Amino acid sequence: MYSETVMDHFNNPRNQREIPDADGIGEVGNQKCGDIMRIFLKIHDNVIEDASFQTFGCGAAVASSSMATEMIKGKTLEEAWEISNKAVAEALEGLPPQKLHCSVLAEEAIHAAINNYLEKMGLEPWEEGEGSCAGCSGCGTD
Amino acid sequence: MENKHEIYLDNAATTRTHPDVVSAMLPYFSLHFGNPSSLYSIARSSRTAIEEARRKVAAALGADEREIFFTSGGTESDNWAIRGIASAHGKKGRHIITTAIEHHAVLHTVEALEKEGFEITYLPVDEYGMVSPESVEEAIRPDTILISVMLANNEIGTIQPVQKIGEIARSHKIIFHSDAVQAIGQIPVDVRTMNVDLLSISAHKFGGPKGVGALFIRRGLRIDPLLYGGAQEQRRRAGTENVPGIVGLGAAIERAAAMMSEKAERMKKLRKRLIDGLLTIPKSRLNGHPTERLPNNVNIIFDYIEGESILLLLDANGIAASTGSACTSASLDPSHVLLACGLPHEQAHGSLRLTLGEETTEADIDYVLGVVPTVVQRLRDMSPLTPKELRTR
Amino acid sequence: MENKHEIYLDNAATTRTHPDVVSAMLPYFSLHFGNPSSLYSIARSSRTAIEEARRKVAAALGADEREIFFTSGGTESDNWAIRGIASAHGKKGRHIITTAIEHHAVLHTVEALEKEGFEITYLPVDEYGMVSPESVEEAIRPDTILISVMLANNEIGTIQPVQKIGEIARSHKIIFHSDAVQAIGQIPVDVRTMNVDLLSISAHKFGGPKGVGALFIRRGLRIDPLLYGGAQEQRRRAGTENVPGIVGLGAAIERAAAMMSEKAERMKKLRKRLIDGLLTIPKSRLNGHPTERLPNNVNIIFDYIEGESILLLLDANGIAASTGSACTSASLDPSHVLLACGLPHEQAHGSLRLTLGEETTEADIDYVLGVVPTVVQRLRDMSPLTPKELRTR
Ligand SMILES: Cc1ncc(COP(=O)(O)O)c(C=O)c1O
Ligand SMILES: Cc1ncc(COP(=O)(O)O)c(C=O)c1O
Ligand code: FES
Ligand code: FES
Repeated sequence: MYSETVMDHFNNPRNQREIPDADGIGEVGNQKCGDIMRIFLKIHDNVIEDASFQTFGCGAAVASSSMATEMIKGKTLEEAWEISNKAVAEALEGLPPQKLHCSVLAEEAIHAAINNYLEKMGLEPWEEGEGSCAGCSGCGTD
Repeated sequence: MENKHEIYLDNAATTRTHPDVVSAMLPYFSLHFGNPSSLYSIARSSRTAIEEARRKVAAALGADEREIFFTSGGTESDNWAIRGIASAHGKKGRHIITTAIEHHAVLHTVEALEKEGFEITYLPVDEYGMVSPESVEEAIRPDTILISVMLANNEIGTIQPVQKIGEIARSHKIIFHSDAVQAIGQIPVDVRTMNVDLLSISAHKFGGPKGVGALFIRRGLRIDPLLYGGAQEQRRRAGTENVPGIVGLGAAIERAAAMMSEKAERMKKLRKRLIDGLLTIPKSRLNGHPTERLPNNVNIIFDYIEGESILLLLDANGIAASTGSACTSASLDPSHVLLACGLPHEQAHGSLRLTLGEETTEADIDYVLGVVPTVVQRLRDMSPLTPKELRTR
Repeated sequence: MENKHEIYLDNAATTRTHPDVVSAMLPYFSLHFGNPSSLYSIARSSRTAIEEARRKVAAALGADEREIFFTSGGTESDNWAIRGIASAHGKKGRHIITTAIEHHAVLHTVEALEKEGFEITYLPVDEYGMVSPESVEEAIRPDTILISVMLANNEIGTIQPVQKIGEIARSHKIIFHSDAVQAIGQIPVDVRTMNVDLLSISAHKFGGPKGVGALFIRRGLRIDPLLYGGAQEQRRRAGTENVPGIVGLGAAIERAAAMMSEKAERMKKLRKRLIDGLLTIPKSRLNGHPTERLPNNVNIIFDYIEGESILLLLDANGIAASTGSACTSASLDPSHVLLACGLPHEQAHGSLRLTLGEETTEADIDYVLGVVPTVVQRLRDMSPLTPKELRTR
């Protein structure tokens, strides 16, 4: 059901640790599917120097966090903000439809971590664009 | 890509069709292939084979042959029992009593009836997943037409006090259905002592083939068909009979009944070894009832970690297990059974179900006991929920 | 007690499961036995096998894979198509159009809906069992939600003008179902050119196993489930998948499609030889359409004699045949199909159906042509209806 890339990131997660002196920490969760994702960022001069995660969740959630942290390292905050769940899912060579929202969780966690950093710096948090949950089967179903 | 070290501990999802059962089925594909409804002699073998299988199923359930109706599996049996009674007795009343922990084949069927104007009472369960007969009695109303309570739960293995519930149903003259899909071959099932009017079974849960099951319907009970068409099965269930499948069901239930008590003893020993070993992991708990449970069922929660990721890591180690029921593993919903037992959402996602089978050995159990702690630790190290003292890094 | 001289001419009732099909199924009983819904790798083979079978069925019907849903047979497919549409679209209208010559799986389902307040129009047929597209158009009302017309009849083999009926249904935006159970492997079936929204098939009619079938559901069509429960089949048809059966369906339909045109040519030659030979018997007539008929179907009335007694005498001579459809041979009703074609009651009891199969040889036909006249004469000599000039004593 999962691609080889998903399984690789699940079995050998990248950046799976805590950054004790993180500049931004984002935690998002979805009670319904019982997943919680926490992203840590080390930021210097608007650039993400280091990123890591902790995840309580399914295979897709773990792989999405692993891939997402890889993708944002070295990016500016603006570039990282623009990384969509679609891009994460594509980098993972696809996710099963009912697991797409696990990558949404990664996108949301990155946004939360960036906003946490902005708030710490006394800046306005950035606004979420179109609800990422749209098109995800995760929230709606019973 | 099948693993060299393969330990199958998901016998509640499905079982290997036993090779003896397959041998019994084989002649009915290409040799005795006649349509059992046909008149000519080459169809006689199919007809005889079906009736022989019906006798075997009846014998295993303590029923009369004329009370056994073959279906395409547990799901059809459950759907038929509930919808057939709702349709035949809907004029008398529109209230149905069931429990919060039934299989989806029951729950989604009564939900569909709810949309058609039926009222459903979902009985709660205690922390062990047990329904109290008193709660059944209290839920009964003048317009109650059906009570449906499963004999044993597929996720946590809890065995319900079905005999008492049956007595209550009988004393109120209410029709009583029980989903016994998980119980066959594991615990004794007798439709008379259970006081049931309808009972569902499915062959692939006890060494038979997938796609065939049966519904016991007490003689004289009025029920509408679910499948309309030809005159098969005493005109109650249409469709050309799945002759090889029915033969397989007969062979499997006969086999399962013969070896049941010996097997149950062996399962209980292995189960104890497995549960005792797993509970040495800190922050782990057994779901379901400690004693009133299926001999082959183990269901454990490990705090702070999620079910699917345990499964994937176990699979990488050659262990096939499950979280919740297989039928819902494609969906993301937490287990409705664990929620009903009072577990919070995160935990209702996190249980590990290991269901033993006749091929399970002590060595298998020991191997599993070697693998699980490592897997649990690895996931706990990854989880944001794990407290410091349980982390290795 | 199977006869040494065995000629099976009842392929419309059921066919021998082809040994190649059985071989394809075998690994899925005891080796790749995993529950397709499970996550672990040993279940992957079951899952892959099902999807492979789905591709084969889709290819044979000119459909998309996501439009194929596996069922327990033709009866379930028919019941699901009709009841699922009635339930999902019943608010829009409660009128259904079908024909007088449908299989009981359709007729008894709409009769059950009639009791629930639906109105059914049963279209008549001409003497050849043919429905006219004009009559379909005339029957359409503002509250018509479904038209169900079979592709080919199981008793007399008449092939309906389904493509035209589909165009009419489409132009009125009415859902169109066709029971193609008898057509697969005999005539080309393409869901797009037929303009159908729903199409039923059953594996055992074309060399596959009993107890498995499929329903084609056009993408985007709203339909309620018939079986509620687990999340299988895109949440539309619950129940652990009959993996070996589904694999058998896939193998059989691929085989049937590959050999169809060659087989049909051969069948037509044998059919002509058989019909020509039988019609030399005085007071005999062909039922069904002379040309628009299934290549393997022969259905003949011999005046003055009764169906079951022909069958018994043929059986004594090693010939397996049928009168009407096998599913009703347990019942005593005259054929509703022959009645609809305008035959009087006595005759609607008296037809002989011979349906050829891929194993039928010219020698078989010649043997049958040797036996039938004797059998007919014997029964005519016994019958009080037979006029003097046709008696030998
Ligand atoms: C308790 C229970 N009821 C019903 C079913 C449905 O049986 P089947 O999948 O054979 O239709 C199952 C298993 O899936 C079950 O465990
Ligand atoms: C035209 C037609 N429809 C439906 C069916 C029912 O199929 P099954 O017996 O496989 O359920 C049959 C055969 O019995 C048939 O000939
Ligand atoms: S994040 Fe909920 S299932 Fe993956
Ligand atoms: S749960 Fe919200 S994105 Fe899926």
